[in-house]
Amino acid sequence: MDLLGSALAVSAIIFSLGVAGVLLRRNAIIVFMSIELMLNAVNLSFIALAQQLGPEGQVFVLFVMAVAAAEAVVGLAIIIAIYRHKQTVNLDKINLLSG
Amino acid sequence: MLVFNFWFFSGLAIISALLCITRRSPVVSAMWLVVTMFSIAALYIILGAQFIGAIQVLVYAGAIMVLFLFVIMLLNLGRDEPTDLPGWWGHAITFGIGTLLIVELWAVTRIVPAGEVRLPAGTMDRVMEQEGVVGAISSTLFRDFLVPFEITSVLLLAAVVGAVVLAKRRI
Amino acid sequence: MPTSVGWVWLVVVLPFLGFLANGLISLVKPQAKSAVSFIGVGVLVAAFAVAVAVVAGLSQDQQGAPYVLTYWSWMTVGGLEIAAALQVDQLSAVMLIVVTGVSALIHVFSVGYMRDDPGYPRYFAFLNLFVFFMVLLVLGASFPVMFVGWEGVGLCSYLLIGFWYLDKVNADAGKKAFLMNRIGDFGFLIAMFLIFQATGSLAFTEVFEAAPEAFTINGEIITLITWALLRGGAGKSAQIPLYTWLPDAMAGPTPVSALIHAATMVTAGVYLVARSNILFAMAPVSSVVVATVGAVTALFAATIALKQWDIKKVLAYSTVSQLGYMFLGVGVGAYAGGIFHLVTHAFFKALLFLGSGSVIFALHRAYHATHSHDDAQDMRNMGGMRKFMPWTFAVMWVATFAIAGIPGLSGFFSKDGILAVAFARGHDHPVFYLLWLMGVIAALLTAFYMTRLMLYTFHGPSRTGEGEQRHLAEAPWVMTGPLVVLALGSIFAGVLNLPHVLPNPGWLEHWLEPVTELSHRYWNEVHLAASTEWLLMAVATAIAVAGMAGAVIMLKPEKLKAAKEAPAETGIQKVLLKKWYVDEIYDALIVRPTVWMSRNVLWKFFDAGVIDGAMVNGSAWTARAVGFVGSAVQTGRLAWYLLVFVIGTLVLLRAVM
Amino acid sequence: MTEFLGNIGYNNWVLDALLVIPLVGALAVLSVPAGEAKKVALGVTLVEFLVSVPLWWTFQIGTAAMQFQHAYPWIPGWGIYYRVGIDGISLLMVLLTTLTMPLAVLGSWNYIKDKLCPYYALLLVLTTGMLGVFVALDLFMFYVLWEVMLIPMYFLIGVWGGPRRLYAAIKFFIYTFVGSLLMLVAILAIYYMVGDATGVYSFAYDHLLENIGAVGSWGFWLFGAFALAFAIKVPMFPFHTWLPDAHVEAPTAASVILAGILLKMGTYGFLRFALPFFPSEAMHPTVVTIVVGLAVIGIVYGALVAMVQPDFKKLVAYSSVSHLGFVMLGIWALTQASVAGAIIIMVSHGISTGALFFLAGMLSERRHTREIAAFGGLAKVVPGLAVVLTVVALSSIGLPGTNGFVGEFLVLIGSWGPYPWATAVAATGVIFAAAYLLWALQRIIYNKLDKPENEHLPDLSKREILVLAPLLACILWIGLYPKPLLDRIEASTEHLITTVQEQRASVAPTPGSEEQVP
Amino acid sequence: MGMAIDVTTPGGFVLALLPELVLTCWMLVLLVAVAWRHRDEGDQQMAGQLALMGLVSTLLVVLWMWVKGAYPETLTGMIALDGFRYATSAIFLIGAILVVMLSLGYLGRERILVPEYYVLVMLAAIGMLFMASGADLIVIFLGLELMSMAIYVLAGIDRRSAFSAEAAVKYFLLGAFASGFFLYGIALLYGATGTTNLTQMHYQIVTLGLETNLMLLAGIGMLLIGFGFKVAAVPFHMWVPDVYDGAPTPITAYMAAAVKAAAFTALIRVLLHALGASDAVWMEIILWLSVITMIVGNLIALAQTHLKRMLAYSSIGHAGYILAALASGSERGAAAFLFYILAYTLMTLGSFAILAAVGTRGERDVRIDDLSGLASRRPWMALAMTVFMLSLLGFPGTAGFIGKWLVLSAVVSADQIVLAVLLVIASMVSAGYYLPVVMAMYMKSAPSEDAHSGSGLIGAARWVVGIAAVLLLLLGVWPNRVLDMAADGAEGLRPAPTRILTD
Repeated sequence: MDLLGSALAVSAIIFSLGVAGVLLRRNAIIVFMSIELMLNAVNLSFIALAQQLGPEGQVFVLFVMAVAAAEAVVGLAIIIAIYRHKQTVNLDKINLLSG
Repeated sequence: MLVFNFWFFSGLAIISALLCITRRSPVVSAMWLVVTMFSIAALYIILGAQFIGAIQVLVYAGAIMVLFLFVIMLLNLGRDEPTDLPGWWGHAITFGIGTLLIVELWAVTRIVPAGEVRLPAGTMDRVMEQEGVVGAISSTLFRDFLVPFEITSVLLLAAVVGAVVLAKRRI
Repeated sequence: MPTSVGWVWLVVVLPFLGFLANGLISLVKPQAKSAVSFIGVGVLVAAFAVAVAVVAGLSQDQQGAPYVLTYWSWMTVGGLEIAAALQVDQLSAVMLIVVTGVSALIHVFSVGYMRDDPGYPRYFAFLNLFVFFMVLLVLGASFPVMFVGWEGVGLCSYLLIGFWYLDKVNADAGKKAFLMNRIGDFGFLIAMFLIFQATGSLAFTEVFEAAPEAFTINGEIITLITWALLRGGAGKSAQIPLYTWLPDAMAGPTPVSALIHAATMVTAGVYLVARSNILFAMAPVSSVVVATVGAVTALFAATIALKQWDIKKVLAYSTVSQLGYMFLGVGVGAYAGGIFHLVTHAFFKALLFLGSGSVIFALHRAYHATHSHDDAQDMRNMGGMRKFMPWTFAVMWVATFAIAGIPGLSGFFSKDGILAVAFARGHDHPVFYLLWLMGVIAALLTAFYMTRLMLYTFHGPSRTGEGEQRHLAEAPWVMTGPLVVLALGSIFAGVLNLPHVLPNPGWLEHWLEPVTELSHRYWNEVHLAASTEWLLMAVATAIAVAGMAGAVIMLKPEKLKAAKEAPAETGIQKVLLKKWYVDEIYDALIVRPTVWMSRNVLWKFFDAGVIDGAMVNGSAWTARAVGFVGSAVQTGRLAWYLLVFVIGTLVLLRAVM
Repeated sequence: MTEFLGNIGYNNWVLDALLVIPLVGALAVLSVPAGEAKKVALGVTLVEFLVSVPLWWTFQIGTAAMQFQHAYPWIPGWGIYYRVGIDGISLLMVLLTTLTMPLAVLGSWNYIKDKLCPYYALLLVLTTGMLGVFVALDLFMFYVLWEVMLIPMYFLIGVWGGPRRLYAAIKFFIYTFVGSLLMLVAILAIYYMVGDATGVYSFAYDHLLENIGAVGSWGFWLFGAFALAFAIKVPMFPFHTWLPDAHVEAPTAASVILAGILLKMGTYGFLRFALPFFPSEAMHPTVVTIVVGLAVIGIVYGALVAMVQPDFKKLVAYSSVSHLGFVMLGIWALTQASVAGAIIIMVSHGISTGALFFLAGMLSERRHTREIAAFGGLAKVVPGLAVVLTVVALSSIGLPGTNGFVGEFLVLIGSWGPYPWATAVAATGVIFAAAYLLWALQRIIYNKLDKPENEHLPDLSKREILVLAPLLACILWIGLYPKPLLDRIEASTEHLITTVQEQRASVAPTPGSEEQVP
Repeated sequence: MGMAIDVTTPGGFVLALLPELVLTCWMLVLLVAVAWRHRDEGDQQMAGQLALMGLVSTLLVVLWMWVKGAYPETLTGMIALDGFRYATSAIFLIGAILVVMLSLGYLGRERILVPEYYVLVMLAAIGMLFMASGADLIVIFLGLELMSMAIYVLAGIDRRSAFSAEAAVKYFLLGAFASGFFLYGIALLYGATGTTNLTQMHYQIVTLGLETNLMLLAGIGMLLIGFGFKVAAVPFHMWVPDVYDGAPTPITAYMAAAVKAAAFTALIRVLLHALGASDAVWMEIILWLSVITMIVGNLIALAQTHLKRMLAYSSIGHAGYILAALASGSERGAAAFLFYILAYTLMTLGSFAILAAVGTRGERDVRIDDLSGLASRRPWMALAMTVFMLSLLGFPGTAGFIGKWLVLSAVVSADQIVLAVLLVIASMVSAGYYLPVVMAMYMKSAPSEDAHSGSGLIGAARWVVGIAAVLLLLLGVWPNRVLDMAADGAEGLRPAPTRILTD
């Protein structure tokens, strides 16, 4: 049973949900989590493709995880930093810069 | 069975993802995200990537999500506060756009890779059998992907330095 | 070529040198009046002498062909070749003598008339410059060279009319003269273009030689050319509808009026038509138009002259009227007749102007002595001047007889010559009878208004104030001297071209034969029986006498009141006094609308509003406005940024697939 | 003399020297104390002028070929060379420029009071730019100099200009920039099209001109781009609105240069590039109708609007629109007389309008206003200035015997054949010209001396006479004896006309069927 | 010809990665040094100078490799060894060097005491070098992430400034979001071609005829979105003004110049090298992106009153110009890009250096009008700023013109005349906001006596401005050598389909 197509479709759905989450939420942390969701969706695609195209796909996922980890570290640090200034992580209230 | 498992975990992943993005509390959202990640880890395994599945659980569901929860707690975001969710039109726009995106991406995924680029059927299984689940990956990783692997180390170093710079108390 | 003809360049250069010298003096040392007089008059006398020599040389020549003296190539491009060349022939010879002669006299007169003016050197500089251009106009061997003189005299006219530039009226008058002339010049230019296109040349000899082949008789082109030339001539010679500048031009010093606006410059139009006689001969319709314009102008201006109070204005309209005669003459093919009237008119009109100048001079001095601000030119302030200025009185009457057409004097013969030809042409087409009739009526009016002028000025009681009368006196000899010379000319110039019924007839006509002979091919011979001719002369005499007698009978100088006490005019008298309101009509129909349109429509609305405002600044403004809108879109809210991002994504993906 | 010039190789280096001297001079000016700046600048411009004068004689009459031509590689990889040379048309423009510059320096002598060094340095840089445009035979070089010149002018207006200088400066800049950028695209397009067709990628004028057929159907667009750039610079109606603002706000010398030389670059561009490159497009009936129509409208419109200007400099500025309309008409009529006349107008407009701006500057230096209404009766106070103003005004009116007449007459008589109606309308310009200038003249030097401020104005100083005298001499010289000028441009204009006619004929096999050209 | 490197041997491997390795070593040295001494301003200066040494020595290595003409003896896999890599690496390093020089005085003045700053600058530079040298999508991705990670932190490095923190948040969230798309693009390309190696990808596309494979196209689209974000193409540009505005000025300059250059470098390599066969697809997209980017960037810049935001929008406009070069899809476009980005780096850094000199506390509140009278108080600074503005405007005589000329030339040679016309129209608009800067400096008088008394270039910033201005003028008049280098750098970037087939 070739699950490639189905897996890709699932991946696409989760990716889209991630995007939707980013659009929907104003809480910086949840937005960030939605982004993580997107990355996971992509990983799923890689894994599905790797089944047919070779191990590079799986290696890729490893790198993505590393990147995601790094991003999480930096991103959360940044969110903490802004929280120190604004006492909130609501993105609608983080709009000193505009125009 | 495989197919059932696949669809079960797919469904679980999708539903928990949906819940993740719609729950009001960050903590709840984070928990649903953990569920999604577990489901995806299960999908990895179903799709023949047992090692990655394990790593997924360790790194993502374990380390990264803990970090998230830690920050949520640190910033004390778990308490009740005005929702950050927009009104019905916000949902409408979001899901309208989401749906459009799904449609576009769906169209793509209907065209699976051309036959010529695919390895002969069962190649991956054979490789796994020959070199072991980890071996198949590690030989690729440390031979062909040595350079990216080294970059990753620098990347993580950068993340550490950055986090230290940003988060340290003394200004 | 006779040697003396070769000296002709001196006639041109001498006045120019005078101009340079006087101009320099006026800027550097304006008080050196004697040097100015010496130079100013000296160059003119010398020029006149050379001119006489040139003409004498020419008269010895039997061939009759024009001498063209080329000095340098002026504009030579492609097929166009214009040389800086002078042409000496019979026509230019006549003009040359008249111009230099009358000019010399008027220069002498000016020495006296202008002696107290602070602008004395400047005056002589301009006057010399004028002579320079006038000579150039007369001698130019091609249309463009003539045009140099043509515009140049206009310039000098402008400068001299505005000589007392601190008065706005004077400056206005000068500007008006220049502009009206320019409107005429426009026609001159167009005529040149047409001629060049048709004949490939602009030199007189070549154009006239080529004309019979290049044009078809009464064809469109030739008609157009002659119309355009007429327009040019009408501007310079103050014909309807471009005459209005001439009366205003009287704002200049009186000798200037005499020289430029009576004797020389204003006759340039007549000269032009005479010069181009072949062209007009080939365009009979245009000739009729020329004649009609002349006749109408003669009559129209005469009516206005009837009611003017300003002595110079009377003379100015009289000039316009007489110029009309000349146009009538050249229009009916009497080229020699036209030129003849030009010559005689130069004498008697210059005399009239100078005479009036000397009256004004006297009155002005008187007013100056008593610090009165009365108008020294208003006839209502004169009267009885014969007591104070006998010489002036006498020569003025001579000139009046001449212009009125009293037999024996020059004006009688010249005017009669024109009217006779016009009458004779009536045989070809009845319209000429009408023109003749208009000429006759104008003659009647001429006699009337000239007598009126004399009566009001010299006869009756003096209306000049008591105190002033003590200061009235005859002008000095430098002024009366030229008057006498001109008076002699006014009397005897008639012999130049006596009618056929008299002995020694048509000398001038014969003299001009080489110039006008080409056109004879196209004009029918004029046949006038001796009896008819006598009859016409009789009619003319009767008319002149009637006019003068009528004036003497109808006008009562003793009842006239001085200008400040005079009642306002009404009815037709006022219309005449206001010159048929032509100036006002021009102002309302042309000048004001043009200025208004330029200022409000073209400049403020179109230039500043539409082009600059709406289009130039508008596009800049629009760009900036769009920028501001774009800037406002940058709300600073991340959610919005993300939304835009994703929409962009959707569009881009759609585009790729 | 000629021998001496030959010995020192004059012909080989003169054009380079003309371009280099001002730049070196600019550096020198920047390095001297402020008080010396104008003297140095005057010296440099005089040297420049003296160097340029022998061109008049060493220039070979009767050939249309580019003379003094030579090239050095600049960016050879792109076929870009420093390539200079002049023909009769450029010769006159070069001499006009070198003559104007010392006068411009003299004219700024007292007018400019602060930031002297940069001011004079900019004038000198501007000189190089302008001369470069006139001598460049490489389209890249031409374009670069064409643009570079904007900067000094922009600063001259913006820093030393009048009250609304900022607006005027940026308007001047952007207006010109708009046109020239499109020209840049066109130049590139030609470069590639010709390069693709011939295999030789070069910006050389000759090369592009010979192979211009390669552009094919793009001709119209390319012509349009060139035409727009030049039309703005000319400026043709309706692209003229930058001119009044720039002129009014600019300091005297900048106005003089702007009117005297910069505007000529537009018409020069038409003569040198737009027409020879795109003869069939330029002479297409529609284009002809538009260009001739706009030229004629410009003549009348410029004159009418000039008439009602309250500001003397603005009046002169609009009169330029009118005069340049004659030039455009002359160029498009494409007959020997009209093109020669157009070039003569280019020169004589530079002289006359330059002089008018000098005079306007002198007046405003004395009275600190340019409003015509502020003057009156000046002939009494400053007779010398009044005389010069009158003479210059008359030359601008086109009085026969002055330079203004020669050009206008030749243009009109030459244009009469191809476009009689347009010419007839254009000829009315002579009436309007008299109207606006005489009216202004009257209000300035005539009329009552009724303003006490005007009563004690000083007359022309020696320096001012020195500025005006050469211009007056040129006014009379060109008016009376333009033959030397005509001789020098004859071959070039003839060549231009024949090539345009020929190429038009070769492109459109049935010329004359659409329009009559003699 | 040149120095052949066999990457399969360890020596060759090290040699191929030499610049990255050298820079990484220096970074580690610096890290240790910073860990050891990080107390005061002196320590920070020392860190900066160390960073400078590291960057300069890396630059020398890059140039050495370029001069040597290092080329791969076998197929390389992960690392590209070609002129394009050296050229772009050199430009990034120049950018980084200038930024460090700019920062030396700036950090002290703004009292930002974070010696790790320089470490992060170097880390970002390492990321850029990998983006330039990556011959595999994974290397490019990791390089991009490495660079971004460092820049996220640098944007927020002024921890006392809420603006800085906000800039970091916005940049980070949007950047991570864009990374998701980028990654998805890689996945799709991988799916379509079975490889992430650029050369192999090209081979696959050509041999298998995948030019219009839907998955490939979707991958291209996703990739373009990811890159579009980094290069600030409209509509993925919304972060630019806010982030540029909030970040410390040297970092803004770094982002505007080097970061953008790196993103473009990778984009060009991917598009021309790997996806050259599908150029019909992406050229049109790039063209449209270019058009709206130019127009939107320039128009909004017109509405700005503050210098820093104006420069931010103007950098969007410039991204549009570079995209136009890219839209020609040719090596000529790549050469144009190389020259343009060099000129752009110089002029951007220069103008931000001036901005840093005239303002303080992030320079957010410097209005264009605040420069009034600068010319009379600080003539050299004003002159340099004029050069930068004119160069940004693309005025002849400056390198900016040659850059724009090359871009136009690439566009025109690709027969995209309409795009060329739009480009010049955008340039005209840009005159509307560059000129007012010049105008303020020269043509308006200083608002008060003591205006600009506090402004001045500190320390090495003087050199930054001087070098940039002189180089811009020099390159504007005599660009030959650099033009050749640019052409050399772009050569062979786009593989001819036949050559690959006959291999």
